[in-house]
Parts: sequence; structure tokens; C-alpha cells
Amino acid sequence: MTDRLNLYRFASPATFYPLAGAMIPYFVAVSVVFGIAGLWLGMLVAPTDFQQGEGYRIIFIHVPASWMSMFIYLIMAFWAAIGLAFNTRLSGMMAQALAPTGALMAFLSLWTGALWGKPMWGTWWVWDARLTSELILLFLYIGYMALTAAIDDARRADKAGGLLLLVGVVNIPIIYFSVQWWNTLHQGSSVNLAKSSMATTMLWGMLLMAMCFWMYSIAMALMRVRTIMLERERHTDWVKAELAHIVAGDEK
Amino acid sequence: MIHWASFSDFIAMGGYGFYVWGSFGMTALIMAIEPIVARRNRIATITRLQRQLRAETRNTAE
Amino acid sequence: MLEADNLECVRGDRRLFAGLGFKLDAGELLYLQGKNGSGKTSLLRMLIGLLPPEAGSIRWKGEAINSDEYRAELCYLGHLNAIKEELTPLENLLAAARLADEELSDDDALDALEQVGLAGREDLACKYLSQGQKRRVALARLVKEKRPLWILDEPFVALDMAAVDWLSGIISGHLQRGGLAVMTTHQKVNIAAGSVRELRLS
Amino acid sequence: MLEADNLECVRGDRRLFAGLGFKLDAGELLYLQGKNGSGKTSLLRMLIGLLPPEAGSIRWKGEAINSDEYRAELCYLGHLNAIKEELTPLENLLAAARLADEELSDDDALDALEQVGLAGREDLACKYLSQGQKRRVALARLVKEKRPLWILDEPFVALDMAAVDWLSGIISGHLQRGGLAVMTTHQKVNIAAGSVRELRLS
Amino acid sequence: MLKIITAVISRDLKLAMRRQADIVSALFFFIIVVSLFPLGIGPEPDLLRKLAPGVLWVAALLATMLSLPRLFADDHRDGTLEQLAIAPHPLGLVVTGKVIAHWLVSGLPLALIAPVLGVQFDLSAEALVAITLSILIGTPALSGIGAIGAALTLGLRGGGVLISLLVLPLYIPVLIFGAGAVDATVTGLGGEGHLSLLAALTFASIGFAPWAAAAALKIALE
Amino acid sequence: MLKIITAVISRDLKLAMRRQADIVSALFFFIIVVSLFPLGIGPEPDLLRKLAPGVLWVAALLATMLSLPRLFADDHRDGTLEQLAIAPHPLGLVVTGKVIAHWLVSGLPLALIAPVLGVQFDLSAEALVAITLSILIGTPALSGIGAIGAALTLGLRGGGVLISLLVLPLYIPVLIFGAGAVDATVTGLGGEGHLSLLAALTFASIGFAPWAAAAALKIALE
Ligand code: HEM
Ligand SMILES: Nc1ncnc2c1ncn2[C@@H]1O[C@H](COP(=O)(O)OP(=O)(O)OP(=O)(O)O)[C@@H](O)[C@H]1O
Ligand SMILES: Nc1ncnc2c1ncn2[C@@H]1O[C@H](COP(=O)(O)OP(=O)(O)OP(=O)(O)O)[C@@H](O)[C@H]1O
Ligand SMILES: [Mg+2]
Ligand SMILES: [Mg+2]
Repeated sequence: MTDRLNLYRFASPATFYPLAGAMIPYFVAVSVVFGIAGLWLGMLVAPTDFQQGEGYRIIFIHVPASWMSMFIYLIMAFWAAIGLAFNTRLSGMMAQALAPTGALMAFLSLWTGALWGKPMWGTWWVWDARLTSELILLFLYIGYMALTAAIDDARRADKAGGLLLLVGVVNIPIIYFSVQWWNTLHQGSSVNLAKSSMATTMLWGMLLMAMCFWMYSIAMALMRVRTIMLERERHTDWVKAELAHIVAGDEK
Repeated sequence: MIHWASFSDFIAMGGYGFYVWGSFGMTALIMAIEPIVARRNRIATITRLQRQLRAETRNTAE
Repeated sequence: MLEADNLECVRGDRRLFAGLGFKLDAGELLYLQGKNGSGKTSLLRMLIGLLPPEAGSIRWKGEAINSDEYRAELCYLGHLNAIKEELTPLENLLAAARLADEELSDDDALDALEQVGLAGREDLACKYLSQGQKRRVALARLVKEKRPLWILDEPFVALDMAAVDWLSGIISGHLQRGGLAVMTTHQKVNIAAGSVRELRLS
Repeated sequence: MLEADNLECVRGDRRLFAGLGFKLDAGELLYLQGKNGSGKTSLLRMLIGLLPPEAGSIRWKGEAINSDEYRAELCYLGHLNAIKEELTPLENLLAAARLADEELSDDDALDALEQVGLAGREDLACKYLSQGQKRRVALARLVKEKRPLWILDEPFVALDMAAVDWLSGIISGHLQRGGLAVMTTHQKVNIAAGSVRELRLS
Repeated sequence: MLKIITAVISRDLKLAMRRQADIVSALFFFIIVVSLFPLGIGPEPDLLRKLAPGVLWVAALLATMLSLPRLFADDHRDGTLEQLAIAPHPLGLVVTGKVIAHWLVSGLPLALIAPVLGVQFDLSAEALVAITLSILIGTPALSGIGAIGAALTLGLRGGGVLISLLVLPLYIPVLIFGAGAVDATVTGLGGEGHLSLLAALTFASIGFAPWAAAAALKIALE
Repeated sequence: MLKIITAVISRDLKLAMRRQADIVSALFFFIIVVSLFPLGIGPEPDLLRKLAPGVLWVAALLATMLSLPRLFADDHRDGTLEQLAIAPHPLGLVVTGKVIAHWLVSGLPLALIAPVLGVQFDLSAEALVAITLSILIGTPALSGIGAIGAALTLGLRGGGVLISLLVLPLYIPVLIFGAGAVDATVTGLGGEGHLSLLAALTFASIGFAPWAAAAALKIALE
């Protein structure tokens, strides 16, 4: 019973708002630390790849960005399910706060992949399974953002967007498997985790960078969700109180 | 322990400098711009809400 | 039969009303009043279950209104006519009845159209009708309507005086047969009802 | 000033009226009556030059009406509100004025909106307004309107009683300043005018 | 239950007949788009034969998509949708009916004309059979998924283009299996695998999509 | 005269901004359609390179066309068009303004994104320049011609599909010269000839189409 109450308490914007505000600096700090460590390992320490030369170092952002782009979509779908099932206000806000970061991650994955593809495959882009599904993922993000932006009423936007996320998430495995029939150029094998060719420094560099991206995404989402909360809850007393004492631009 | 012989080697990235730094550059750019945009958006929202709040209190006071 | 308790309505930033309640029994008419933008349409949409109230509850015969049973006893007529411009008045009436899962014979439909003064226009596509004639097609549904609860949003708009009188008579008849009605209008009309409750939103 | 001779209107198969004529001078109101579908809207659309009459002629100050001069002196308000749902009432008023090649200052526009009772809603997109409020935005154009000939198709629809009175006053004022107006409505309204001509279509 | 579905179907078909333009136009859009390609690309038969399945499928997809915005918009604008939403039966049934009617009007005719167009691209007889079959089996899924997009964007201005943004990514599996079936047949690998996957997609989306669309409609009507 | 045109443009642009979806969506429709083709056709780079001009141009054409039905429909439905038609200046000027606004919202962005999409098809740098230029020069003609189609089908249900039926045949010359310009550049024949023909088409249709459209609108309003 008390557990339930607690959950509800933190799911309420009034309590989540200051909590989020307090946590942002920690996530930023942790992200920076992981980032520096990852870059140091990956860019300075890790040895040259015997197949790809130094070009492989793109992996230290390509793979984290790709992972995060997929992961964030799943998290958004999770929030959408919660929101539609229990009608909680927070879930819609979280989904909306995550979307831009997710879209940027998908974009980064495409960008770095393209920059990697040119030297390795001799072309910026091929219509291969992985690449295509990543592109579709970007479209799904953009579709979600366009839909929620087009609906003015926040509650309706949340519900409609949530529905879209759930439908889209069903689509993701379908896309993933459907493109298995395709010839695929994007080989996970060139730097395979299982093979010994991947030095431990490389592996650690990649994992550290992934942690860095993860923490960064959380920090960004929290930042954005705080703004969304103020906007949405502007008629509640706690926002009025909050607005009365913060000075735009130099709040703590 | 450091893998590079010189700084210019590091920049050249064994001939892949354009691609590697292009990737890292774009990532750095985005990770720099995204928080700035989010923060500006926040400031704009707060000033707008404060203006609305002031207008409201003025109206009800009348 | 129809009870509302402590209803609250928020649209956009504005709280339109709060703590609103009423009770309506067989043969009674609830006449909603209020100036433009006071929330009459919003309240009606709550009553038909399309707009979830911010707070409060609505009950029909003691039960919550999100059931097929309630919807089977409800007849709603909104600002919009719900007629298809391409179909003729007759086809419109028949299609509306089928979609609402009601029985309506061709003869009954023709009879209803004659009553609303559309005799001779049964076979003209509705897009060629005038504003008031379109409204009459929508109203023709009420002629044979047996369901107990009628919810009417400004039914008199665009009607000429003869049609206003006719419609008042139809509503009176419904109430006398023990029906209930909730209605808004800005015009002055005479409806003979056992009891007329007025509710003013502001 | 405005003269119509021997007008004939045919819509689809039906001859709505024929041999219709009238003459309207400064300060006069022409009050078109007739039941639903009798051809009131059709006649008004002839007067604004959008529907060519089957026979007969319409003249303004002795000249045929298909000239830019006539259109510059004409203000028409139809069944539809001609407002954009995405724009705010203020933006709607300003855009309408610019497109009609008129001068309208922000202050004048705000003043007009206040007069129609939309103070405080100037910055809300029109799609969030109620039926009657949308109508009021359309009517706000009339507040600062200087053009001599007003043609109004059921302007009172969807308005509450206060707004009906206000609009009657506006029309009276226009007539007293020597304007002309042609109007249809099914509601009873009091308009003080030098002379009211009635024309009944049947 | 079946009564409601057939009532909806018969009304929608009657409306489509009344408008005439509807049926003919989706079809002609398909024909025109398919015919545009040779104009844009040039007349080499080998190239065209390779393109045919992709072009036909993309055109079918666009033709279906183009008619989506009007799936619910007319009913919404004139108030009929409100009436359907408060009728004493689940809205999902009504949507099922509308989806079926949409397919009959916009999907079925495409399948019937596809072989004729395929001939323009110099396709073999078995490729023609494959393309007809795949369009016949795949288009119901397009109508079903499309209904969700149409419902989500209902009442939003700019809906017509927004809808494609939402729906096209979801159409991609259908496109891949559909064009894949033809390709597999042509290259002699046998298209049965693709076709049965396509059928599975169709069944899933006809069964599931109307209910998602109905939920979206309820949201749009609030 | 210029005052009216700019008034119309600024109002339409404001509406487009307000709807947001508008601008972004036409663009993304273009992107998505271009990306669909490789999915339907398969990933061989050689094949794709040959297709690129045709696919990009057909997609640009469809993207422009998709936003046409709304060119006048919104103004018609809410009565604004009536008001514009009885305003004391020629309706053709108003239409000119609307055509320009339409191009700014739906044509210009396509030209800007085209090079990026071209890269997906592995095009050379000069082919990219040619494709951007040809789309930049050609799309105003699409908006102009489209306005006539939009005006002719105004108020007809099923307009969205009917419009493509009317407009696509008229778009074909633009398509041929547009894709031809790119082809000519790629094969080293020089695309200037095609481009100047395209420019001529554009001037003619921007000058002439608004007046034809205005006449059609008058008829639709009767
Ligand atoms: C635009 C082009 C590209 C896109 C969209 C893309 C997308 C992705 C995605 C989504 C993943 C995560 C998949 C997973 O973990 O299962 C990934 C991982 C990876 N990508 Fe790419 N990629 C692109 C180009 C490239 C290129 C050119 C290379 C190298 C030649 C490459 C090498 C890798 C490697 C090594 C992994 C890690 C695989 C693993 O975790 O097992 N990618 N990419
Ligand atoms: N395009 C058309 N084709 C055929 N008939 C038409 C057309 N337009 C209108 N009509 C017919 O003309 C008649 C008059 O229509 P009009 O809109 O002028 O009536 P009205 O007097 O304004 O009626 P109301 O009071 O209902 O607004 C109607 O009977 C209608 O059926
Ligand atoms: N989706 C919405 N978002 C924001 N505000 C809204 C929305 N819908 C309605 N409103 C506001 O709610 C108020 C009430 O609207 P409603 O349509 O219920 O009024 P009404 O009493 O029916 O008025 P009328 O007599 O003019 O029909 C209006 O002031 C309107 O601005
Ligand atoms: Mg109302
Ligand atoms: Mg009329």
C-alpha cells in the first residue's frame, strides 16, 4: 500500500519536477566522466584495427548512437503503454521529452554510418537491412513528433501519440525480420564482440561511450520534461509558486 | 600507453581524418546545440508563462 | 433517470463550469441556457459520453453512461446535421437508422420527410438543399424516434417559423409520452412539457 | 441606389422566383423573408454577383454590378463565417481587412473584438471558440465597416440574445448613417430604420 | 455484428458510386504513376523489367494512401462520425466495415488492372500472376494500417500529408514482402514464402487495426 | 497590385507556419517516397543510379500534387474564397499570391533537400547540382499548373484523387524536361537546353495559370 502511494507520489508532476531538477547535474557529470574516459580509451589508447585502420574509431559513437536510438524508442513505447493503461499525466510528458533526443540519436547513427560507409564500402549509403530499418526508425520519430505537434490539446496529443508509438513498436521487429531476407552489407562481423580481433580497450571504450550517451539522453529528457511540466501544469498552484520565484535564465 | 606518435598523426587518423572527425564533429555539435536549444526553449516558456500569470492576476484583481 | 453530479469542465485553459449537477425524470425537459461560449455544447458532449468530464459523474438509471445500453436509449442531434450531401433525404434517413441499429421502413421514412416539409424533394441529393432544408432532413429522424432520451444542440437554428412550431410540437409530444429531453437554444420557443427545468451556465 | 428588375432564379429543375424586382435607397433596409428553400440565399448571391441571374438585371447607382467599383462598396456576410480556424480572432480581422484592400489598425481591430464580447480571447485560435463566438468574430468586421451596402445572410444565427441586440444596433446605426442593407433572418428582431421594405419569396 | 458491418459497407459503397470519381480516380492514379516512370527513366526494356515489381508496388501503395484522408474526414465534418461513436455497438465494428469498403473501392481495382500494366513492362506470364496475387493479398493490409493513420490525423489541418508521414513507415513491410514475392517468382525462388507472410500481415492488420483506429477516433472526437 | 499579392502570401505563409505540419510534411513525403523505391526495387547501386533522376522527379511531382487539394479547399469551406471573389481586385492576383506561397512551402524545400537524397542513390556531384537546379526551376510550374486542377475540382467530393487525374498529364512535360536535364548532364550532353525549356514552362505557367484558375474558381462558386 505504501509502495503504491509512493509510486503515485513520484508519478505526480509536483514531486517529480524538483526531483528531476536535482538529478540533472548528476547525470550530466556522470555523462561527462564516462565520455572522457571513453574517448581517452577509444581515441588515444585503443590500437589500430587490422582490417579497417584508424577509420574504425567511428564505432565509438556509431554504435552507442545506434543503440540509444532503438532503446529510446522502446522506452517511449513503454511510457505510452503506461499512459494509455493508467492515464497518468507524467507518461505522456516523458514520451514527448524523449522524442527529440531519440530522433537525434537516429540521425547521428545515420550520419556516422554514412561517414563510415564511404571509406569502408566505397559509398555513403546502401539499401541494406540495418541501414533501412534505422532510417525507418528516424521516420517513426519524426512522425511521432509531427503528430503530437499538430494536436494542440496536450492530453489528446499524448493519447494519439501513445497509440502511434505502440503501433510503431509492433512494426520494429517486423521490419527487423523482414529485412533479414535481404542481402546485407552491414556486417557486425568486421568488429565482432565475440572475436578476439576486438581489443578489450576497444570494447571498453565503446561501452563507456554507450554509458555516456545513455546518461546524456536521460539528462536531456529530464531537462525537457521540466519545461513541458511547467507548460502543461501552468494552472496548478505549484507551478504558479514556482513561476513566482524563478527568474528566467538564471534559475539554479 | 598512448597509441599515437604525434599530434598530427592523431589528426590524420591514418588517412581517415575526414570521416572520423566528421563523425565526432557532428556528434559534438549536436550534443552542444541540443542542450542550448532546450535551455532557450525553457527560458522562453518561463517568460511567457510568467507574463500570462501576471496578466491573469491583473485581470482578476480588476 | 438522468443524473449528473458535481460535473467540472475544462477546455483549454478555461474552467467553464464546476460543481454542476442536475436530475431529470421521465417527461421532463432540461433547458440549458447561457451565452455564447458558456459551455452548453461541452456539457451536451459530456452527456453523450464523447467528452470525459474533468471531475464528477453522470448516471442513467443509476448506472454509469459508458455502456451500450445507455447509447441504445440515447438520441443526439448536434450543431452538425450528420447528413451526407451526396445521398438523398430518403437514403440519408434509412442509412442513419441502419447504422444506429434501428428498424425503419421506407414508408415510415417517407412519412417523416413529408412531415418535415420535404415532400417532393425525397430524391434530390442533399447538397442541393438550402440551409434550412438540410436541417430539416436531420430533424426528420425525430419523427419516428422511440428512444427515451433526446439531446438536442440548438435544434431550431436555420429553421423558418413554421418549422420551429412543428419541432416544438414534436418535442412536446415526446415529453408527453414520458420521454426526457435536454436542449439548448438561443431562440424563444414554446414547449408544452410536464416540467421544464432551466439550467443557466455562466 | 440598388435596383433589381425582373429577376428570375432557376436552381436545378426548379424556378424559385421570376419577375422579382425592388429598389433600395440610402438608409433603407430590405428584409427578405420566405420559408426554408424559398431562394433567399440564391437571391443574395445574385446581388453580390456570384450567381448570374437566369433573366433580369441588377444595377447599383445605375450601373451593372460586375465592376470593381461595386465590389468596393459591398460588404457580404454569408452562411459561412469566412474565418480561419488556425488564426486568432485578431489575426483574422486584420487579414480579412488586408485582403479586402481596406485599412484597419490594430487598435481598431482590438476595439471591434471588444465590442463583440471577445475581449480576452483575441489570442486564442478560432478553432477553440464556440459556435456563437465564431459567428461573433465574423460579425466584428461590421463594427468598423464604412462601405455603404451590407448584404447579410442570416446574421443572427447562433447568437445569444445579448449579441442579437447588439447586432441590431449596429445595423440600425449603419442605416442611420445612410447605408443600405439587405438581410434575411428567421428570427424576430427590432431594427430601427428609416424605412424597412419587406420582400417575401414563396 | 455482421449486420452493422454490412450496413457500413453498403452505405460507403453507395457513396462511392454516387461520387463516381472515387473508384475511377484511385485506379487512374495508379495507372498514371506507373506510366510516368518509363517517361522519367527511359525506355530500355531490361531496366524496366527489373523495375516493374517495385514501381507497381510503390504506385499501389501511393494510390491507396491518397484516398486515406477521406476515409473518416467526410463523416467527421458532417457529424456522422459523432453519431456512429454514440451508436449502441462498438466503434471497431464500424471501422472494420469502413476498411473493407475502402479496400473494395481502392485496393481490389488495382489488383485487377495490375496485370495489364505489367504487360507494359514486358513481364512474363508467371510474374504477372505473382504481381496480381501479391497486390490482391497485400492491399487489405494497406487499408487496415491506413485506417489507423487516418484516424490519428483526423481533424488536424495538414492531415493529408501528415498521414503519409505516419503511414508510410508502417507500409514498408508490406512493400518489401509484396515486391519480394514478385522478385522471388521471377528469379525462380518461388514466392510462396513471401505471399504467406503477406497474408499473415493482412490478417493481423485487418483484425487489429480497426480497434486501434477506433481508439484514435474516440480521441479525435473528444 | 503587389500589395494584394504580398497580403495573400503573408497570410498563407502564416497559416502554414501555424499548422507546422504543412511544410515539414510535404518535405518528408518527398523523402519517404524517394526512399521507398530502393526498398521495392532492391539495393543494386548501378540500377539505382540510373533510376535516380526519374524517381526524384516523380516524387517531387507527387509531393507537390498531394498538397494541391488544400490550396483552395480550406478557403472554400470556411467562406473566405467567397469573400476574396467579391473583393474589389481581380481574383487572378489573389491566386498568383496563393501559387507563390504554395511553391515557397512545398516546392522550394524539395529543391533544398534533393541533393541529400541524391547521395542515397550514389549520384555524382554534377548530377546533384543538375537535379537541384532542375527541381528549383521546375517546381513553380508544378504549383501553377496544379492551381488550375485544384480550382477545377474544388467542391467536388473525391477531389483529392480527381485532381491527380487532371493534373498529372499536364505535369508530364515538366517531368520529361526535368529528368531529362539531369540525364543529359550525367551523360555529358549538357543540361542547359532542357533547363531553359523548363524555365520557359515555369514562366508561362506562373503568368497564365492563375488567371485560368481564377476563372475556374468563379465557376465553382456559382
Ligand atoms: C548509414 C549507415 C549505417 C547505419 C544506419 C548503421 C546502423 C547501425 C545500427 C542500427 C547498429 C546497431 C545494431 C545492433 O547493435 O544490432 C549498428 C551497429 C554497428 N555498425 Fe552500423 N550502420 C551504418 C553504417 C555502418 C558502417 C559503414 C559500418 C562499418 C563498416 C558499420 C559498422 C557497425 C558495427 C561494427 C556495429 C556494431 C555491431 C554489433 O554491435 O555487433 N555501420 N549500425
Ligand atoms: N446548386 C443547386 N442545384 C439545384 N438546386 C439548388 C441548388 N442550390 C440551391 N438549390 C435549391 O434552391 C432552393 C433555394 O435555396 P436557397 O439556399 O436559396 O434557400 P434559402 O431561401 O436561403 O433557404 P434557407 O432559409 O433554408 O437558408 C432550395 O430548394 C434548393 O433545393
Ligand atoms: N478544444 C478546445 N480547446 C480550448 N477551448 C475550447 C475547446 N473547445 C471549446 N473551447 C472553449 O470552450 C468554451 C465553450 O464552448 P462551447 O462550444 O461548449 O460553448 P456553447 O455554450 O455551446 O456556445 P454557443 O452558444 O456559442 O454554441 C468556449 O469559450 C470555447 O472557446
Ligand atoms: Mg454550442
Ligand atoms: Mg439560406
